[in-house]
Amino acid sequence: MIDLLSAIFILGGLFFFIAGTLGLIRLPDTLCRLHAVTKADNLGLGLLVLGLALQLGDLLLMLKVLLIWALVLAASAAGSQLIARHVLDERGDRS
Amino acid sequence: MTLDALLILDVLLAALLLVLAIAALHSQSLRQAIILFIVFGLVTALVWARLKAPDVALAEAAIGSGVAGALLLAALRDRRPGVEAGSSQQRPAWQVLTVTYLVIGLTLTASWAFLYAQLSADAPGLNRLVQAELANSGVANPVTAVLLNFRAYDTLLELAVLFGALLGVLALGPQRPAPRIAGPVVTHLVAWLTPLLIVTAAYLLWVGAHAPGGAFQAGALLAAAGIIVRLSGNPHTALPGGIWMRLIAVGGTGVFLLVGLAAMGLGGKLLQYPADWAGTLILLIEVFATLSIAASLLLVYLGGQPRNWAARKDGSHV
Amino acid sequence: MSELLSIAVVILACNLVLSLLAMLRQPAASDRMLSAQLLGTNGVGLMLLLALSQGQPGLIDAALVLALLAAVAVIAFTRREQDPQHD
Amino acid sequence: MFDTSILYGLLGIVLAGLGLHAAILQRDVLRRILAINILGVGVFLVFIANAYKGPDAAADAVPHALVLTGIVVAVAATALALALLRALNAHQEDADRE
Amino acid sequence: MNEAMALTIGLPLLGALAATVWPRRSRCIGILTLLGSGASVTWLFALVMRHGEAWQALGGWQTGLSIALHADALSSLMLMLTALVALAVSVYAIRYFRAQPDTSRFWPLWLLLVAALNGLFLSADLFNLYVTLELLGLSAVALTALGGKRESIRAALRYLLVGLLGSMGYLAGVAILYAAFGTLDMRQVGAQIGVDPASEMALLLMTAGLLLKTALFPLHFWLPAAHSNAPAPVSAALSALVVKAGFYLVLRLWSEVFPQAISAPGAMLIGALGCAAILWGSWQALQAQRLKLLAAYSTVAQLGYLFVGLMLLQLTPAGPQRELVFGAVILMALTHGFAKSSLFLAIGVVQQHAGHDRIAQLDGTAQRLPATTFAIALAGVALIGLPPSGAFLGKWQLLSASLAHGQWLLVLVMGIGSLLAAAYVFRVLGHAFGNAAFASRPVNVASEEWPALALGMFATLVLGLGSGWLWTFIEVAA
Repeated sequence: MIDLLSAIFILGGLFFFIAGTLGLIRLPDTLCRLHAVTKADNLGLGLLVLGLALQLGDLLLMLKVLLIWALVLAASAAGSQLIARHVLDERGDRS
Repeated sequence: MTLDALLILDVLLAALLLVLAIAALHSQSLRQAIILFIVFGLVTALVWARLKAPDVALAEAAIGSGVAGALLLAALRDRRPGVEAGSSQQRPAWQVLTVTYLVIGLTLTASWAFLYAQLSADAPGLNRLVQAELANSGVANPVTAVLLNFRAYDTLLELAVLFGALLGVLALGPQRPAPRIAGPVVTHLVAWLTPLLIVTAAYLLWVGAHAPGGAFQAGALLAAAGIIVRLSGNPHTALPGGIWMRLIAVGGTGVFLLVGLAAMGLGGKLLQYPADWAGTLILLIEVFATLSIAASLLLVYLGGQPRNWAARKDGSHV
Repeated sequence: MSELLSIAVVILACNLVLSLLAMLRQPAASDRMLSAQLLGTNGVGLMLLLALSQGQPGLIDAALVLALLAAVAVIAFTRREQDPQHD
Repeated sequence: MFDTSILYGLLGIVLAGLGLHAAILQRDVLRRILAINILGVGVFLVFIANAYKGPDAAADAVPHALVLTGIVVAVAATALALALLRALNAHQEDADRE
Repeated sequence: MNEAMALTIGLPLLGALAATVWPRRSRCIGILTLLGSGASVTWLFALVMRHGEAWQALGGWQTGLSIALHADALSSLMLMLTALVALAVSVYAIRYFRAQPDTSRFWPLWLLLVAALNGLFLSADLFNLYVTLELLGLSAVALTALGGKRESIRAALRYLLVGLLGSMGYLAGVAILYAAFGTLDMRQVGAQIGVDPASEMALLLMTAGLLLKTALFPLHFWLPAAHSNAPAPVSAALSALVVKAGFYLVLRLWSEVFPQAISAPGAMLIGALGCAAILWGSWQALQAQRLKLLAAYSTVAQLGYLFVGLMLLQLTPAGPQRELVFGAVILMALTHGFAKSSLFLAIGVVQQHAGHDRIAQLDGTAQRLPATTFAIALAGVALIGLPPSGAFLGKWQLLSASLAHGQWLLVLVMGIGSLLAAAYVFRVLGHAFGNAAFASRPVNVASEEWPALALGMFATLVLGLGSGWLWTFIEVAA
């Protein structure tokens, strides 16, 4: 049962990872890409982490893995803000 | 993990490393080269993980995108357009061709030699000895045992190398000016990231005795904490001034050497810890080494001598 | 389960290659930063998968360090743009 | 697993070759520094690939320790090189100003 | 024996740390620790003389697992050279770096350099040697950059990058050796070396890397700039000791680790490069406009003799004849160490008093700086290889060995090299003794001048007259 659940999570995670990469390749505009890609990636990592955490069987390790996800979330939230500002600055410079 | 999947993973990682190396070495813009080099470090960490070298993977992860990346980006910031201009001219074709052929020849013969070493010579390596003596080393992680006990002298000199680089950087002049104060996003990020980095560093230092981790990884994380504080525009990096800073910088090598000499004074060889004390002494050395490594990497990042480096106890300058 | 992990490792590694190719195609600096961030997340995921599939819990710490330093790298990358030191 | 050791060992040698090639031919100092670092990673890879003894056996810990030492040394050397480069640029600017 | 080895490395390292913590006492700390490590070198020397070569496994673990230290005739002679040259250079440096912050910058790095040299001469572990090489390289680079001028920083940067390439080549060789033989201990590796691809490739990579660091022609391109732009005491140490460390390691590896793997053509190639170095270096020295550049090119040439000696050593089968050649090579290396450090220190004195080191404008130096001019003359005698210098006996042995092997070309090259050396030395002395346009009082600054003089004396008189004893020592300690 746990195996099935974690398999679903892991596969779901992979799906979002790939979606994020495709978004990076296909989406036309930087800000658009920023939005979609970070969302997809964080979701992907989140599902992956959940799937893996179920397999660990050790509470401490589970917490650590969840902490990793939280870290990546926070970092990418801040990162995308910074990048977005950077993009806007660049546009401002040009106009 | 199934073998086929492993093989595909190996091929993918190898291709990634090659593409990244070529792209980093030959990309048009220097900035892109540095970003690619940092990504190269990330993939290298994955390769170390794949090859069951978790200690090395940790170190690579800690140094690659942390200190080394920050150092390179800071170096990029130092340069102004125009400096590169003189170096953009092409080398004559004969030079390029000669070097290329020589390097290809060298690579091929080295590959041949490596294949021979791997297939025919079939050396067992030293791992058998390490495992046999691991119980007497004072720690349970074999890599830490090699680094701080069996081949501790290497590590002592390695700390001396870092110290030498630090002295060299300090002798080159004053440090870089601090960046301007950052906006709220960076400030917040730094505010919660710094304690996390410090806690993780302490954890890695402690865990190094029986699992992957250790002084260098911990020191690199601490240095990263100092670097982001600095990047956020804060002129202080939590380094003390004057003699305390100097003591921290030399502490790792100093304590290591003194422990080694003291062990010799007690009748053993250089760096021969008394058996019962090995674990404790290794931890002591590692604590000081962590602080030294962190301080050295941070000072090196600052790019020169801080104003209060040579200060006396009362704060006056020499 | 181990088959699934193996497949997941391979897929994520493929994804890493794709993201890298996407990154190399991007002309703008901000896009490259974005791709680098993406690669970082990808790397963290791959490191975690390797930790499980090879049975090396120590690699979870490596993933933790990667995640922490991805945040450090974000700061190091972006600070430069806002802050041309020489003026 | 011998195949794995050989694959990564050869990869290391090729990386070292790429690094060496660029370290000799590149004109820009920063790029040379990158090249030497890649050369270093190549050499380290030879050590670690040799240490790998298959998916089920423990890897040889000695090369791991050697590579850790090597990484610290490489970082120290890179830092010194970058600091020298900065000092050189500063001198260049002074010269330009005059 | 344990203690002597440990203190030889530990004292200067400890001194470097202490000099960093207490920068205002750095000079005092520096001199004291160098005296201390000199004493322990003497102790070690005496022990080797009495008991022969010694091995020590650090940490008390079995060989292979731990790092081994090793002292024999070759290493204790190199240690002695380092100790004596370091003391003389230090005395000179007291005045040269008397202003802050130069003092507190120089001493820690200088002590670190000495620690690295001592560590390198004592190490018997192939990877540990890499670490000592890097320690040596980084401290040497940092000292070179102390010149502070743009040229010295540019030279230091180039020196660093070249040095890194060299040590990476060396490390790559170590990697292949470990893959093939599963150990890093020199003796254990040496016992397994054979005529196989791994041994030969490792030999090639390690030798090439070290030759780059030792600046054998045509890999010498970085040396003149680095050695001529460093501060005078640093130049002395670089030319006398640091390049010698690379040569020492090649000599050690060739004669103890790789003798099975070295082929005659390989040895001939090294000899040919040595010959080219002698001719090219001497010629460039003759062309040089500045004294320091002359001295730096002369180093390139003198290194050539050492590699010619290495080739002869390889061609000579084991026996008393080989011992003679071995002694000659060491004697040449020691003599050059003393002579070149003397020359660089003397040039430093000239430069400080004349404000420049342009050879054409040195007229009258002999009147103003008689002792220094005498030091230059003494060093010159040793560089040319005139009796009674140690180089004379060394060259004599090399010449007779070349004749024994029927290598007439070598005799010719060494003859031309000596003539060119005589030409560049007398060119300098000719200017120095020339009449000055304005008369000036002789200057005598004892602490500045006597280090160069003492080193020059050592090169010409002590090594020349005591050389018989040297061969006995090598025989006893082997």
